[in-house]
Amino acid sequence: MIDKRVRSLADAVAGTPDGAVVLCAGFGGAGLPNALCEALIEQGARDLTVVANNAGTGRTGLAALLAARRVRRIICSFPRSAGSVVFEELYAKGEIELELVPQGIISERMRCAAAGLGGFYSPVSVGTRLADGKEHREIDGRIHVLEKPLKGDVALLAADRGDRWGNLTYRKSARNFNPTMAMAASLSIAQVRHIVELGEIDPEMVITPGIFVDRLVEVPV
Amino acid sequence: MIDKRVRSLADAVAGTPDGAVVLCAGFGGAGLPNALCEALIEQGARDLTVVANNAGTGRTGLAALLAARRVRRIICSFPRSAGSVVFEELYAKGEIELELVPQGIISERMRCAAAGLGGFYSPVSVGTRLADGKEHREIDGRIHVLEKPLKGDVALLAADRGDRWGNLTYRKSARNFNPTMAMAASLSIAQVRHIVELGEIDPEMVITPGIFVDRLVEVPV
Amino acid sequence: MPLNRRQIAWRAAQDLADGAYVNLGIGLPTMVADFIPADREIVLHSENGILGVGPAPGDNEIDWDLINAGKQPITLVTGGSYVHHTDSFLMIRGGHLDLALLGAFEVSEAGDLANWTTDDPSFPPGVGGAMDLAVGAKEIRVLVEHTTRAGAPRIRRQCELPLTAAGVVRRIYTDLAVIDVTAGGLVVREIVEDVDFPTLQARTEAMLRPAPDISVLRPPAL
Amino acid sequence: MPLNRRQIAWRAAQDLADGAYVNLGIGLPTMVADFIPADREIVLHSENGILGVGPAPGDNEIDWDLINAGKQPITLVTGGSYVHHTDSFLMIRGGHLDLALLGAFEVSEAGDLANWTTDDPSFPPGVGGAMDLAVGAKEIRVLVEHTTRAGAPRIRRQCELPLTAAGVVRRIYTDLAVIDVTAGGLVVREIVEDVDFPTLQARTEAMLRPAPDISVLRPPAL
Repeated sequence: MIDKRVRSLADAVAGTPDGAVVLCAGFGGAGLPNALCEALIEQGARDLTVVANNAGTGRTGLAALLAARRVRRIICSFPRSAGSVVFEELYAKGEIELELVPQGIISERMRCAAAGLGGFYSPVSVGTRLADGKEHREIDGRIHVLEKPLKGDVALLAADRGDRWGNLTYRKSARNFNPTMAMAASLSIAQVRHIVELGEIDPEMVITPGIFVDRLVEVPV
Repeated sequence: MIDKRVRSLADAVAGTPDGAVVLCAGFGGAGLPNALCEALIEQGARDLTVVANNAGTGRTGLAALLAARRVRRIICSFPRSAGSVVFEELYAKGEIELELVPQGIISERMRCAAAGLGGFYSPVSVGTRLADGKEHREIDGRIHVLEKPLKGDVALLAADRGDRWGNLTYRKSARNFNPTMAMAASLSIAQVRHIVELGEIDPEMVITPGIFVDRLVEVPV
Repeated sequence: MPLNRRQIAWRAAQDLADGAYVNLGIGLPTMVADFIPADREIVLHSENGILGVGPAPGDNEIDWDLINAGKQPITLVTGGSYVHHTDSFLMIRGGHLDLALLGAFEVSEAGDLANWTTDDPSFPPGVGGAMDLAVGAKEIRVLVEHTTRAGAPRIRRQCELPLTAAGVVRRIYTDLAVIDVTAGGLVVREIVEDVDFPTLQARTEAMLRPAPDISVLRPPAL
Repeated sequence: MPLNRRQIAWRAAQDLADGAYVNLGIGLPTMVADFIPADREIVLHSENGILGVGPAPGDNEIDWDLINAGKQPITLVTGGSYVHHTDSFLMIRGGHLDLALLGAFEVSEAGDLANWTTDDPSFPPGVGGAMDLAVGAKEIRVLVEHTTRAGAPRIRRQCELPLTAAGVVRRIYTDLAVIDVTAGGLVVREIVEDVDFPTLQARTEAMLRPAPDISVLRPPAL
């Protein structure tokens, strides 16, 4: 019997090792696994590398994890936003490393890892500082840079509905990075608003099939 | 006003040039754009390269297009199946070229084109005859081959429901190659069982967003 | 009189073709959504995974699961749909969008675009989707104030700031003019009523040339 | 007595772990679905875009939009889902499947697999998803008759036929034995009742070694 439901947030994030690469879903305020981020503080893993689009806002969720000094390095496209105060403080003091990656390349690199590929050639960032140090190659008359797969040890996800097999759905733009990050980590953990019976989700509407999900915990927010 | 509906199969395939690369969706008997393939015979384009998983069965659809001698070359993974008589005859007589590509690589190469990328490294086919002539490269201790994007001039699709914006849904395993091929061609044409009003398809259930579709025609089969 | 920001957005909106798929960048370009001519069906794309961005919701209709790239609540139009982020950028990078309207710090006469970092060391840089959009959309147009608050020109011979992409901008909408980037240099298509060409040139580092059919840019009061 | 094909499939099914995600290749492996032990929940993947393949439908329930990789009508189990083809192969290639059970023409003592072409010039070759599966699933096991109809061994020192992938097979289920591919060569885990080890070796080109705990393979009548 397949049952990926766990009873608590602590069970959900249990075993996250120090030094882990943590994929943290969400865009703006939508689809953020805030409860899981906060559970990770309690769990205690340190020296993390976080991959996320933004670098947290306010003092909750990812920002709380940053404030607890558990994150050595963040790979993201747009660290600043209204309320990214924790990140900005740490950055100004040189207490967090930032790797800036064009937004579409972050997700394409994660998909590349998810798909078992070794890398891809992309025209994005050619001629800019963000292409420095990357292998360049002309293909069909256009310059490309080689981008490498980006795999997570852990993915933290936020979904709307989920069942015991780990099938997930999202609401509206809260889908964002969740499906790709679910595929791209060794251990994918979802907080879901509603755990439903197996079969309640229409097979045509499953956005993340359970094969990509390892644990889910109900967090009705 | 966006209205991608056309009145007839002839209007749907109009303008397909000689020598076009035609992506032809379907797997086995599901999701096959048979009516569009047959309309292409009437339309008259010759010297086509067809990309498809199989090479047609019986005497209808893609097999009819082959029988009409409109296809110079077929790129596929599994040309033989029960009833692939037309292809087998042409192949035995040397009257059709076959480029055999591993099944997942066909669709990944089309996605690569759809995503605006220049190519990708894949471990599939390494050490086999199908890797002959491909660039090899070791990445993280594993040998990969470089695969190139595969773009269509035209895609022929079969969907279940569609609206005037070109949003499409599929039924069950008839989804197969349709969403990827829709993204990977300059001109994507769908035969759909039911044309519905804009808004009838739940936005969460749209599988192929209309941006990828250029024309659709109702074919209630 | 120079255009206000709403008027710049209005001017850019007038050029949108019926049926076009368009991405609006954060800031000034986002305002273009408010001025789309009523006779045209334009599909607005938001990088976080929305095709068919609609107007801002009423106060009672706000749904924080439905936001745009600027993280503001929006609505979805009839016919709109959701995709995941990687598919959203497949649309962007794969040439599926007809147009992206972007903001800029600087634009060069060659169409180089600088819009992602001012290199201020106290300020973490943020690139977002700018580089993906700049190389991926079929056409790039920029909305920008003609000069900085300090009066420095934003339309330059060469960009001083780090590039987002080279040679991609085709048209520039400013508070003073509409300018095309052509193989022969910058061509002024429209200029606001009370600014003459020498004045416009004086506020522009790059060399400008008037189009043979240059016209007056007269926005409505907005 | 050698196992019949249903018995080979039965034997392979006994090793499936509860909760495993498994792809069944065309032909003999497809039959494994009929023998999954009732106490285990196994999720069967079909390359055309199905996760959760169920049993064959009744005659009145056939839906030609729902077929497996072998193009036969199937059903979907509760909890199953559909994906498009590229995502289906992302699952395959990205190591998301625990196991693929494949057919073979030949397997070598190094675990090389040949299952896509016999090089018969009158016969167009077909690779399907074999190469993707062979390098992508976490583990590859093969179901194969021990010898060809003409009596030639299919388990070889080296494959004569063109390879599908090198060094990927970990276990071989035949009508005569269960054989593991190990760093130290081929190890026979189980052998059918009325065949002795020298006889098995005589029908195998590669060198075999009995496992210290070699046991008798006794399938039910099927």
